[in-house]
Amino acid sequence: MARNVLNNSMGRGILLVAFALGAIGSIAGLMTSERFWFSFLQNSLFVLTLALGAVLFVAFKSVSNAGWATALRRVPEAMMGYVPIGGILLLLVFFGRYQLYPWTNPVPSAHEAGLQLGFKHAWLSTPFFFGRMIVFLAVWSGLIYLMRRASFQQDSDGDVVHTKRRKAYSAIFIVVFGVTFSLASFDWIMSIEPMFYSTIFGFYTISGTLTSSAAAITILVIFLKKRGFLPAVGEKHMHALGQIVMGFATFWAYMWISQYLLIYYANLPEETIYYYRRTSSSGWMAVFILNLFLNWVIPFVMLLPRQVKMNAKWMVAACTIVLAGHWLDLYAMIFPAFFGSPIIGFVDVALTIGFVALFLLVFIKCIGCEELIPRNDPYLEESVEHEDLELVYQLRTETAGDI
Amino acid sequence: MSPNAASKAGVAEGQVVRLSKAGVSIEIPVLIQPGQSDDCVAVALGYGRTKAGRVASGVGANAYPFVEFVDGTFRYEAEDVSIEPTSTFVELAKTQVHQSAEGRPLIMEYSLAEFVSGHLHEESEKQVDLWKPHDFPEHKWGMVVDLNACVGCNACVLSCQAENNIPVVGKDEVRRRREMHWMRIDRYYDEKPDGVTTRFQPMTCAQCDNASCETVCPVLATVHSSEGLNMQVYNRCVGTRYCANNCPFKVRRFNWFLYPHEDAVANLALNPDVTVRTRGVMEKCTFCVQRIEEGKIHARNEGRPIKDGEIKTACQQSCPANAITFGDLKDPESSVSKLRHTKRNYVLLEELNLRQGLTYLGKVRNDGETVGGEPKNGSSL
Amino acid sequence: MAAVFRDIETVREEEIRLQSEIDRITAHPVYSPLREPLIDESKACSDVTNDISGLLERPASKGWWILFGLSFSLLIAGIVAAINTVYFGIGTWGLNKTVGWAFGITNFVFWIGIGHAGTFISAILYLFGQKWRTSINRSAEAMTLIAVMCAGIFPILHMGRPWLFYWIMPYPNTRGSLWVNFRSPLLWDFFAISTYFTISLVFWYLGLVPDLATARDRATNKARKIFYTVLSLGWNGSNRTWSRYETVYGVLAALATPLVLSVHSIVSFDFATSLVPGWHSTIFPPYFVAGAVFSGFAMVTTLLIPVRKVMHLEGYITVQHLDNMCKITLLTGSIVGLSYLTELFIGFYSGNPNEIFVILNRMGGPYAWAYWIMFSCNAFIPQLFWFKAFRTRIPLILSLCILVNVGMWFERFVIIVTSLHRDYLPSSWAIFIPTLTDVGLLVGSFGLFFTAFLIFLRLFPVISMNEVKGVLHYARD
Amino acid sequence: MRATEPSEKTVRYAAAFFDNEHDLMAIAAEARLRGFEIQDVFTPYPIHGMDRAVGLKRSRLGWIAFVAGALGLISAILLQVWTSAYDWPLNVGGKPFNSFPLFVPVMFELTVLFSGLISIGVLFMMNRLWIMSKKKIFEGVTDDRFILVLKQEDASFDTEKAARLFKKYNAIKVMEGDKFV
Amino acid sequence: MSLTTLKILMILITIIGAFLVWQSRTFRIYGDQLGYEPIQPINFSHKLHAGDNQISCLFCHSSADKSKVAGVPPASTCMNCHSQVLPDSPEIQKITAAIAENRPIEWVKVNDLPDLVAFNHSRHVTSGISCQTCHGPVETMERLSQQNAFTMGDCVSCHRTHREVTLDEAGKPQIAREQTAQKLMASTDCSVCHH
Repeated sequence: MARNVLNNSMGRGILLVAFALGAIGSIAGLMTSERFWFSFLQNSLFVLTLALGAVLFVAFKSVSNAGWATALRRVPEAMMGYVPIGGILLLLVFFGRYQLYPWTNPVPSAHEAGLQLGFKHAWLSTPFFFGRMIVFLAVWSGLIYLMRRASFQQDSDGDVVHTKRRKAYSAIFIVVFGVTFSLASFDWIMSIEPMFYSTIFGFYTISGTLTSSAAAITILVIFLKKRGFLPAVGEKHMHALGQIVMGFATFWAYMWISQYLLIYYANLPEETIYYYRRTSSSGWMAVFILNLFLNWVIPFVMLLPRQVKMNAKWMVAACTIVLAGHWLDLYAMIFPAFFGSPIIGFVDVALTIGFVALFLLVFIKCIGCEELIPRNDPYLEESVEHEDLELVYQLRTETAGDI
Repeated sequence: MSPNAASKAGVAEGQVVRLSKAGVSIEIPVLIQPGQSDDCVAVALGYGRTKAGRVASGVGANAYPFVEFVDGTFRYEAEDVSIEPTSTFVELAKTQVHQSAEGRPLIMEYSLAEFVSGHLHEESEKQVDLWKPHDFPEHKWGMVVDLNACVGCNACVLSCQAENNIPVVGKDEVRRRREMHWMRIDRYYDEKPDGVTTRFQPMTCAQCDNASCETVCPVLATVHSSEGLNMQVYNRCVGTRYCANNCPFKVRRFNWFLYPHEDAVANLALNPDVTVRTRGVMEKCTFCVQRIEEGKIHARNEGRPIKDGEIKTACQQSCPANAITFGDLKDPESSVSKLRHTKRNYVLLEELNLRQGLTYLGKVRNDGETVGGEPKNGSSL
Repeated sequence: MAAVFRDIETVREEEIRLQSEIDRITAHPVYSPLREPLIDESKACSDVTNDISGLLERPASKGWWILFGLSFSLLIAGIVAAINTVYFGIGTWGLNKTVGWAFGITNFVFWIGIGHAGTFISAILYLFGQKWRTSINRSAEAMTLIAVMCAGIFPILHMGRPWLFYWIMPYPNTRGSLWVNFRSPLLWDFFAISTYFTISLVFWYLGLVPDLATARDRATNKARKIFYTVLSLGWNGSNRTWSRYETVYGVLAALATPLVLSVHSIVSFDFATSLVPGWHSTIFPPYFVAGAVFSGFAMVTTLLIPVRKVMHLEGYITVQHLDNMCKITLLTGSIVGLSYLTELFIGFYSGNPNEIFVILNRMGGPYAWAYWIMFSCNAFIPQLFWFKAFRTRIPLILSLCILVNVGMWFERFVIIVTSLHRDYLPSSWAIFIPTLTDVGLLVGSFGLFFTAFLIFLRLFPVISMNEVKGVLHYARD
Repeated sequence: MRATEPSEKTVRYAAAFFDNEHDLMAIAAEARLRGFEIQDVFTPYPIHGMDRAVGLKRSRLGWIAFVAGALGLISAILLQVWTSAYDWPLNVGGKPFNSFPLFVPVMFELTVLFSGLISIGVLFMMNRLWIMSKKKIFEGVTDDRFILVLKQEDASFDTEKAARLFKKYNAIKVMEGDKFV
Repeated sequence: MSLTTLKILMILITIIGAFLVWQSRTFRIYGDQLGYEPIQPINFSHKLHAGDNQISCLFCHSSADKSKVAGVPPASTCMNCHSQVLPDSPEIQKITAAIAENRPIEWVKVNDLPDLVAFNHSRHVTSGISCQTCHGPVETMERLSQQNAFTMGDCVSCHRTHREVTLDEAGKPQIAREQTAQKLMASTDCSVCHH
């Protein structure tokens, strides 16, 4: 019962063209641009983190018994579907490892002589690195599969046990994700500059992930609501989503200032070099400041008034800014290691369009396959407004009545 | 007593042993000293006095009975002395309890061949700050200690103590690791296949430009002067000890108790140019800022620039080997500037980017090589 | 006639419209059937008043006096130690030139950490709409205030010249206005802790005002009447007041949430900004916050288990409440565990010999015992809360929470002492041995904590009556 | 300021006591829709949706808190930058005089402090909550009584209609009074 | 609170405030010795000597331009003149007696700085700062009194306003300029006074 949430075939066509553009751009970039693999890593992480953040969103909702988000839960659940595909794409960086990761060079320069020290040398070895990567992605995909299955089965049989199972899977996912994503962010991003280390790096990346995926969820919810899907989503949900985006953006700012302030303060060369590369040239300095503004200052100030959170247009604007901020954040984490000034070329644009299009295509596919409202979820009534209660009761299957 | 001798005699550090020879015997605790000959026990003379006033009466044991007058001369060696461990232990008051450098590159040493070849250590990388460093308009005081010249005699430590009114805190406080010397000589024993190498390094406040102690003081009691000095203002200090924690060289000293006493006669011995510190405040080497100020005033009153070498710190003045050089780094002609540009110059813990005013000239060792000289292994302490 | 009918018709339509409008306005929220009642279902509003206000009106029990006597004697020990410190100097502590901070700052960070649970419960759980907070927030907030007071004593006492502590405040002065160093984490501490204390105090007091009014209206004794009349500020339960009150409560919750994060982050900056290996670690801010909430929740649980037993509050603080608190302890404990692992991992990953040395020294150096107490109590013990049996059996909860508290004290001890005692230059390595004064101050801070908490139990309603009444209607729907 | 608060006037009132929030909410909504002027309602705990029932607008205290916070932030920036970089700049550990990132903690703390204290101060002032307050306190309102107070100022107040309404929602007690402070 | 209470409170606050302002010199910070005017063992008049008779300060306080301390003149300095001038005055007799008994005259120190401050007279005198800048109009005082609170702020504000470093083309500070007495290089480094 696949449903086309775009309501017409135009949209899908545009997305396909965009994806094709991205693919062509990639091939062109691969042949011409030294920036290709950096851009590839950045953009594939950009969309992958949106999907992973959606998993965390659902997992947090499950473990905290938060009823309010039940009506829109299918949106992050559909976003989760991108993780296996995005994971496979990410693994392609194997072919770009020599450009991306200096530690893959068999003969390290004098500067990187420190890598010869035991543990780091063993940890950053190509087979172990990509082996880990495969394991992480596989474990995440497996848990996502279980969470999604438990969710969809409830639609048909209405059994409460699925809620409990989801809760268990979510708890496991949060723990597993906490450990693996920290390591993954050290691996995938931090090891681009192998001499730099910062213990907060994992938490920092997670905070950016949470913020941007909450923004993406908001945008997609508004989009679907506009098209008449998600009838039970109301002002209450918009307000809550606005608060979440604002809260996570502030959490990101907290992580950002924690890392920057401590490195600025202690002034240890191993660490300062990271920010030196990001602030010493005027171009990167602009990116550095813009990053803070896009990720926190602008969305925070914009979303402060209550009315804005319930206004679809403003919310979309604020969330788009957050997404742009997350993109820029990853850009500023990945590129300055090797590029003296920030340039955004054809490759970057093509890859961004391509990846976003792919993400949306997968999302549309996923969301079209299932019910848009988890009709038998025992928390559904809590989620909707008084006016929508009748609607919810109509959706319920008979078996779901008695719990 | 050497470690081998101690294990042979079955004694541990701090254990009191009875040394006896033909009717004379003394009881003194053991101090294990690597590098000491295995068959020899050294006892310091001059202790165990009975009429030496409050400070020295009854301290230690008198070893003079072992000295014999033979052939018209005093013989300070005694043979056939028996060592008999007792069950008493005392905690020795030592200013340094860990004797190994743990393999850390704190004291640079080069072989003669390396020195001759001129390739000593890696040129340090240019280190970056996230801000523009402050400039020093007039002077920038600096010190270079030549580890090659230093013989570890502790004259600098004592002259510093005298110059800067540093209290003598006594055995108990030293046991609690609270000695107050602003300057100290770090001494490391490193076991090597061919014996023990003793290395020492005079250590005092390095007057870092990026001083980690300064930024953490909540009350601005320690800030940087326009002449590159790390100033400590005793009367502003409230004694959080945060600076001492954050000092990688651990050169800051804290007045745990009210050490100076109201003693009208003893206080006449104090240097009037240096404030006597009360309890609860931090203190540390100032590069003898009272002498710098005096020198500056002297020169300015006469309307002339300060001459290189005109201002001498107390430690520099008393160093018998001229190991310590002090001067203005702003002046490219000063001897300290010149030494800074020699190959042997290195910065301790350079990886912390502290930009110290105190640097060292690495030691050139000539042992195990055929190029003349005799192998060194003993300690001069 | 027709007009009359039309009027009746209009009136009826009007009535129907009116009724539906009233229904719309008065619709109350629906709760999922999975939600269990928070409070004993048999309780009505007046029961809440009688149960909780009644506690204050009866004379103190014998048990209370015994506990008070015990805590007060601990407090006396602490006062003696404090006098000793101020009179003779910091030399009475076991510190030395290498280890400049030990017990004093450990206690400070420990108590500040304990002080995080209260505001976490009242602010963060409020924002997340967690209604179960209502039974525990009052005592948790009181605990916060008391813990912050206990903590605040140590930074002052640990100064060499505590009588000059006011120098860390920026005020114009006769020294050519020598200000303070706004770059110093200790100064941030001053701002953070005083702000935290102030905001927690007004937050706690704001929540207390309606309950004080209840106590006022029930008071028969003249002294009590005056006491509660003055404190309750003429509260009369007007909706206009409630409406603004709720707005301000929300604002304070929204402010207190980042404040909770900031306070322990700033405390962590004391260490993380420095360049002492083992102190300088960028993960410290979130890690300290998680640790603070972790220890705070363990302490709240430790306090509430006897309180609910002795004061017969099982109907209000149910096993479900304890279960929830255990879950938060588990979550924050896992974050702490993750941070330990991250520190270990990055320590080795960094390849920095000093970092690696610190880790090895913690695991196998002279204070290894403290490290392993810390690691087992904070990283392993809370993992037992995965099992429902450990979250619902009260003796188990109590013992695990006490262990967590022990572990968290040792965490701060390990961070402070093991990092300092062996840092860059081996020549300065030293060992810290606590003195009787150190122990006296530690014990005394516990004495102050329990004494003040026991006094709180006698003076103020231990459970927020107005908020509990607000969640009772679950039971009645 | 004292005169502007409506509850401050001397008015004749009718008060009805209820024993649960649902009746109170419903009668408040109905009374308002039927044209009664509601003086205020009194409850032992805050009731979600009561503002909507009695037709009270959202409080603007949130904005006051925001402005107060901004004030705190600005004063923190001015205090720190002025004292550290202008009034008496000192070289502290080589860091710039204006080490802005390091001023963030105090900026945050003062923002929160100002915002919290000022908004709570304004709350106490607006509601005239203070030590010497002499407000009318209905019996049982701090225990388990829910009270609706209607104004009967003008002639349009229909006593009978009000009595019917009170009865419909099972009022426990009805009382009238002259003065309302 | 009634309006009356409020009024009373306001009036009280005003009165107390006014009193504090009026009596502000009564409430001084610890160590503020401004106006200290002790009775000296000899009734020496600076007004007579430095004012009416125009004797230069450095005539008696002869080390002020050479040393850290300005110095109290020895009794023999007095006798340079007073062996001829008014030798029989009872005050001068006290000096004569002190010289005869070989004991110093126990002057009471008026302008005193705490030991934690190092002040060098010669530096200030040499750079042309008049004695009156710190000591006030000594030449008008019958009995010497402290005319400056000598707080750190007093020193610092002067050091700051006279902080002019002149650099030559090469960027080196021009030390010679100091002697014009207008351009001082007054440092505000803590260690200039505190060491």
